[in-house]
Amino acid sequence: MISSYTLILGIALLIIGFYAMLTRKNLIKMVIGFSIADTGTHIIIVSLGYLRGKTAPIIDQAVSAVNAVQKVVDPIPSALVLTAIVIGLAVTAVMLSFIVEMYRKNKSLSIDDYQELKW
Amino acid sequence: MVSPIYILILSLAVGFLLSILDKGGRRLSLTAFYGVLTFNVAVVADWLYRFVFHHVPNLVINTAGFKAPISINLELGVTEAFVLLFANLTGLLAAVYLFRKFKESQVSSLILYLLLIMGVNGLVMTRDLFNMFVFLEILSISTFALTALTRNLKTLSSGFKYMIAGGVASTFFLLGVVFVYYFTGSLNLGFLDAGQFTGVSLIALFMLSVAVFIELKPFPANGWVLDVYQSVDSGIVSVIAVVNSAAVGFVFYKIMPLMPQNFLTVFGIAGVVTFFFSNMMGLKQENAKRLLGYSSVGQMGLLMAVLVFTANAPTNIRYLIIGGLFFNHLFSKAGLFWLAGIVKQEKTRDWTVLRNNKLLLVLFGLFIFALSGLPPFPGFWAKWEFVKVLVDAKMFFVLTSVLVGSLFELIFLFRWFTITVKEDNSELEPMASPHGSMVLPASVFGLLGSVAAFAVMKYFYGFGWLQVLPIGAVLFFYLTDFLPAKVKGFLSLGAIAGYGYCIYPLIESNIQLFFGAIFIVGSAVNLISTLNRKNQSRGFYGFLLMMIFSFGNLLIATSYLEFFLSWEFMTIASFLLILRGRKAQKASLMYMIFSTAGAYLLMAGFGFAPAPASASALILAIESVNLPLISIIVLAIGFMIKSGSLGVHIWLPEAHAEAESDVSSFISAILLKAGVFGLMMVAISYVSHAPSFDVFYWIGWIGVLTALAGAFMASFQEDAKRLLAYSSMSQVGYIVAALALITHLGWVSALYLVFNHMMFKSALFIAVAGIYYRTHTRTMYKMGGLISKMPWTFMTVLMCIIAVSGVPPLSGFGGKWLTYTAFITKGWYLQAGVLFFASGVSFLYLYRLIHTIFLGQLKYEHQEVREAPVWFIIPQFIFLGAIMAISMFPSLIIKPLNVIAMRYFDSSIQIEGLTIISDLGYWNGNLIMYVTMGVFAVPFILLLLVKGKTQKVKQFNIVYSAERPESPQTTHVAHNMYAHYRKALGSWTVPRVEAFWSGVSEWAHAFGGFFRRVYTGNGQTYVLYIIMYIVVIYAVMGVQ
Amino acid sequence: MSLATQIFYAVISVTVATAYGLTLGGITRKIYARVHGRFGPPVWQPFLDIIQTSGRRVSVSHGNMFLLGPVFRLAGGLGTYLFIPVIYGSAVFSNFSMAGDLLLVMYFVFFGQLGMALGAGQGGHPYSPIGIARGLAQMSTFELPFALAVIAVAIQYNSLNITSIVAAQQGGFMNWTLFTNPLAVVAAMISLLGMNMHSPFSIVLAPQEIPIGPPIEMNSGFLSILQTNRGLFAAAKLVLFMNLFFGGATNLLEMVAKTFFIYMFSVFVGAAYPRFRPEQSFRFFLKWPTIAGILSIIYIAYLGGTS
Amino acid sequence: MIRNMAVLLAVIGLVAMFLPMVTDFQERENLNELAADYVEGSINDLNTPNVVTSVIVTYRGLDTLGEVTVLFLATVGVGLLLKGRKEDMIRISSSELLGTTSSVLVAMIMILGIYIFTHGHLTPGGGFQGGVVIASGFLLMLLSNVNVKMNHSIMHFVESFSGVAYVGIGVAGLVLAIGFLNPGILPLGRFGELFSAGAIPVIYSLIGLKVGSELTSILVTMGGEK
Repeated sequence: MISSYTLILGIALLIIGFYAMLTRKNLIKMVIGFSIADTGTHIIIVSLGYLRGKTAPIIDQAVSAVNAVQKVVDPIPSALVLTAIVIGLAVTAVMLSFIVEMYRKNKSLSIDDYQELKW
Repeated sequence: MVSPIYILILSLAVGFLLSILDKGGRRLSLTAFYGVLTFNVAVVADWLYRFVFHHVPNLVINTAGFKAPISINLELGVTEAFVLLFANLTGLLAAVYLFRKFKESQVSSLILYLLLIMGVNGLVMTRDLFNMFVFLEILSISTFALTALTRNLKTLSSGFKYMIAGGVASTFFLLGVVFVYYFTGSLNLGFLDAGQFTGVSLIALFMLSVAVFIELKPFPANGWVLDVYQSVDSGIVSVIAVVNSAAVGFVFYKIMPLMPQNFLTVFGIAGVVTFFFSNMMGLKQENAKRLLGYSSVGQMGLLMAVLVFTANAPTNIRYLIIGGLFFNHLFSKAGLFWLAGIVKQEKTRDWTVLRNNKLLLVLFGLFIFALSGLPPFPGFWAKWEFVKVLVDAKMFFVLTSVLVGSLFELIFLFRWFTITVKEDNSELEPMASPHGSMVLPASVFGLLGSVAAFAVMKYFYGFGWLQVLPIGAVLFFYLTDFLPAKVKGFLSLGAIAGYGYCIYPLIESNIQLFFGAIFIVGSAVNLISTLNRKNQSRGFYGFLLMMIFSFGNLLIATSYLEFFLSWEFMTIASFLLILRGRKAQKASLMYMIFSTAGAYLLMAGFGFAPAPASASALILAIESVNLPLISIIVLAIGFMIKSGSLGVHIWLPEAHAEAESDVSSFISAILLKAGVFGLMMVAISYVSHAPSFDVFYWIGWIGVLTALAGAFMASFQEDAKRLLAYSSMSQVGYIVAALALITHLGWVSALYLVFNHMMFKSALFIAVAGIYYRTHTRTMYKMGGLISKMPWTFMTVLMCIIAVSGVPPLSGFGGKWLTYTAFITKGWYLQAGVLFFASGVSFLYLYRLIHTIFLGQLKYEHQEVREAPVWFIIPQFIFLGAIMAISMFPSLIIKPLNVIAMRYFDSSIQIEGLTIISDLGYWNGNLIMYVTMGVFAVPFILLLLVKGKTQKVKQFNIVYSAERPESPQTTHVAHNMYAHYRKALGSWTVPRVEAFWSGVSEWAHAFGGFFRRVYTGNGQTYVLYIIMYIVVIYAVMGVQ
Repeated sequence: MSLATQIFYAVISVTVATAYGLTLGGITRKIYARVHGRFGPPVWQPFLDIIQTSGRRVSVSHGNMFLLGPVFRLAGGLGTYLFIPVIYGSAVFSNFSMAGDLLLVMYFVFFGQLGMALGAGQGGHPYSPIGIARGLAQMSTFELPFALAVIAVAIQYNSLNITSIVAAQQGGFMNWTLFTNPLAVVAAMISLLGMNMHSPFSIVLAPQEIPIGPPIEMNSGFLSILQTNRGLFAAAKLVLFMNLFFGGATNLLEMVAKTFFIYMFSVFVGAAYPRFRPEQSFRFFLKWPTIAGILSIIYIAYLGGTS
Repeated sequence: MIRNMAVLLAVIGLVAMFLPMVTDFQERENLNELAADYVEGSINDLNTPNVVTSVIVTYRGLDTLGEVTVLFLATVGVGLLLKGRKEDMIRISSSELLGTTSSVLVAMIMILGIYIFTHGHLTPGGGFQGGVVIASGFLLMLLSNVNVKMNHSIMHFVESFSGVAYVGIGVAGLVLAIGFLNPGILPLGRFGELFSAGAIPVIYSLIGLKVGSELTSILVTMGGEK
């Protein structure tokens, strides 16, 4: 049950993020939009890995090695989301450094001021 | 054999180490860098070799020691190896190209570049969806960062647009991957299949595929990539356009098996739409790199379409199509981007500086030709087979879009090419001599493209040396270009003789022999006139021989493909010959455009045609082929474009007029006959398998109207060569019309006209060439009175115009007699009436030709003009001799033609002695000749009696209202000679066809200009396009 | 028939035709004069002109083509005439019609015209090309209705052989093309007006009256050749028309009678109508006679004709 | 206006696209086959209590190597873009209190980071998490003390060394054990102990070092030179 809420949350974030990318003129805000969408994606991934009433896939006091398969949630989305987060971070970092350089060259943060190439 | 996993390992290790290595000097880091890139190429090449020649099974690499799906696995098969070899090779060469940049910039760029190539390798080999995402991101991030290798506002803003777009696409990809996992419980391609996707899970698959598709830059969601292509350093762009595209394209190929048919169809159509629109928009583009961008985007769209629509083709054909287009597009595109970096001129118009460097110019031409899908480059074969596949699958919408799109592409590419070769470049700074490292990669790719072309010809199709000979001729004369023109001319004559000797045994029938005489012997005689060329005349004889050999190869072609190959060789060679003319830029471009449109029609037409059953030459084998109606129509239009029929003739006067004088005669006298030859081929099939709709009835009308229109237009020309060109159009109209009769007498007359026209039109063009050589003008009213200066040339022109006009006793009358008799016998009365009219009109231009040049008042500036050089006179008199011979003894030619036509029809004429008898009348050319001589003799004797009393007077001694005329210019009535006729005919003389085509061109450009407005340059708008595109595609597919 | 006999017959035939043609020319001038209210020259004036011109002492030459112009002209007239069988069934007047059919005649007509045009062209006088340009342009337009009429005739008699065409019209005047295919005759007769260059289609000759025009530089002996040809060529054309449309002739008298009336037709039209400007005459030929020609073909070929 | 409509349409389209995902969504009850294999394999074959770690480091080790590479590329890319950038900004030295406290905190944060990545196979966490914690320590250092100067060479060395070592262990797996990145080159040890699970903790530690140094390097570059 909980995971369907988080799924809806994730999708909502995703769409909010895209909406921000489509409507905010400020470059940094666009990147923030991208980050929001990215975060939404991560939440979606985690939601998809959740199994009803189960726990983290780590063998400890709560989960014994013997019946671990019946006790834990899907470890794969957890692994995937880790990778996705790091990659999202990397992309964001590069985007931001582009913006820094663009600002240095053009002294503007509005996307509308960067359309000298067209047609 | 080294496992390809070491490509990843070594690249990573060296990539991580490079910044440390760099501390030991740039030389060290560069060595490691190039070492790894070379290593990659070597490993993949080794594997490809094993796959192809030793048929080793696909290599599967399980990482972490577990089998898939537990762990991620990589797979290397022949397709992967092919793509990777190409990608790695391009990567290496682009790195060589960037050598100087790499030497100077930070070590970071080396690392990024190396890992980019690593990412490509991983992306191609991996079988795991999420792993694909990771490699895709490696690829993307390194590319993003590399766009900033040259840091200016343009690259930065385009890089940012690129990243935002890429970010959206990869978000969707990621979502797709995890949803796929959620629904199927698997991430490995080996454990997924199309059956697992139903209902909601299709949405997951949709997100995955559409994300990859967005990365492949579909129209209109691709504005960002165009900006990148335009602004970023050429070396990097070549990698983005070639290596990245190849890898992402391959990802699409890998996930294709998962997609249901409706996905595939929509993607395929989206690809076609991209191809079409990109090329249309390219028409308006003037920035060279952006133009290449449009072309790249279009080609990727085509590649997608090909991937989708060839799914049912036989495997080897499918590989040829995909591989051919892939290789072709990528090697030429990389080469062109590299050249763009060397030329350093933004506007296509300024690429004229390339002329300073012959090697680069040749490479440029080679890449342009390859990109346009001309033979022998792989794109040609791919396009040929693709058209066939589309025809078989009845995908006519796709077929049309692909062909029209290709034509657009050809137009802008060749406009660029002709500008580069011809446009004035005196105002531009000459190009600095490029560093060797920048030239090397393009040269390697040029060579590689040629080798691939040869390999396809030799190993896939198994062509013999004769088919390759046209190319061989070009190469031979390229190498011996330092020789003087005369030596090369005689060499060429020898080569033609040798060629004739070689193909003679391959000739199986009279009809081939007849056209052989036209093509080979006619060419040889025409070639004599080129011996007048001075100096080296570089690059002339190679293309001339290429054209002549291609003519010959048309005769002996045994399959549609062979025929079409020779046809295209002929087009290329003739285009290049026309382009040599001083002001031939527009003319040659128009020629190329129309020829290619014709060629595409031929391609489609042959696609519709069932393969001939027998192994003999196509012209014979076609007898037993039942061509479907559509094929007949399309082929006929294609061939009629080449023979300059009304409506599609507008290339003809331009090309004839603007080509060098000694080339024009080839074009008119021989090249046009190739069109007739093709049309005849269609007609031969038609004879035995006539469809219900009488196509040739309408072709007949077109021919007749061509004859009339040509004659009209010829009458209003001031330029001697344009006049002759329109005359050729008119004459070929007669030929086409006669051919369309599909009767014995019709064909006899058509072939008779072919022969006759070849001779008199060659002689006339050579005569005009001689005049031009002496007077340096083609404008007729600027000449006059040259009879006294150039009596021999006058003689030729006189005889020829008698022969053209059909006045007895010369051979032209035979043509008229045969044609009218044939038309009336067939029952085409009104057509015959139109022909009569055309024949009447032809007197107008013929008289104008001879009068304004040779008669009337001699101009002061031509007082010192001498007779044309002997090299012009010899071929004229050879042709004249032949004309006299068949005038005197028409049965010399009528008898063999009768036999040729009897192969297809019962004979309709009897030949009794020297008289030829038809159902309607009779004709004794021999007796006519004697009577004419007789009646000529009587007044001639009278004249001699009178002549004793004649007194030779000076030029101006004329009865001029008792005054002396002031100057020859005002006395020579020549300019606008038939003004009254034009006035009388009024609207008939308006060049409507030209107006129509320029309208078409304007509309195409206007549409291109309209559609490219979608690319506003605003990164946010581009994101909107991408999301809208995804939504629309989603709706169109009706995913659920 | 031996070659010598044939040539002998041809000489007779040509002589008769020339004399006849010149007489017709004289008659024309007389009629024109009377229409204009003058007395006019005698009917034999053309003969006197030829004798007079050929007796002139000096003639100028502008070059070889100029000299050959009149030769071509006369050869054209001779040839045209000689390829037409003049009198049906007569050995003397069958000429060299075995060399070719109707198409040959139609095209040989151009031989002389072309040659003359070339000769005149070398004269270098500006009015020569003006006249020639008009002549060629007009020729191209009147050829169309004429060709249509010829095609109609060819369809009607299923032959292009003049002798067969004449043969098919024997047996009473109702068999003449004039009555079996009147539209074709209308087209052809209007063309004839153009061919003869009588008013209203005489703009071609207009420069000659000033006197300038194609033969302007041709005087003395050249003019005599041209004038001879004018007689012969007129006769040849008339005979051709007679053969095609008026049932031919079985004897000289019939020939003279028929051709006289054909000729008078154009003379009377010429006397009655004013002259057209060039573009008017071109348009005229491409309009009414052409329509008549097309209708005649439709009538013969598609509506079953007379049969 | 048109633009706003288009945005609206795009958003509605996206909602429509995701709607079936939500309405048809069902929480799964059991692990699928693949996940179950991982859980069992992690316990039985790899001796790794943290199943996510075994998936990250071993089963999907290639992804992780790629992930590290992506981060590395980001570092390099940011370096390429921003290197040598000089900003004219006013920098004020921190107070002594802030300086002293932050140094103490930084040391503790570092130790926490190291703990997290060395115990990645046993407890929640791992190389990435540990690396990020370490980087956050450096961030604190950068923020609190303007005069601190990072030694680029050491950072680069750590970055390169850990990366190469990671690849090297992978190759060792290929040569000595059964496949690239297989942790079987070291003994599996006893379940639940620090020195167990073969090379997994080693790899995770290297990742921790690499991530830490890379993130720090990004931060330093973005901070600009003084």
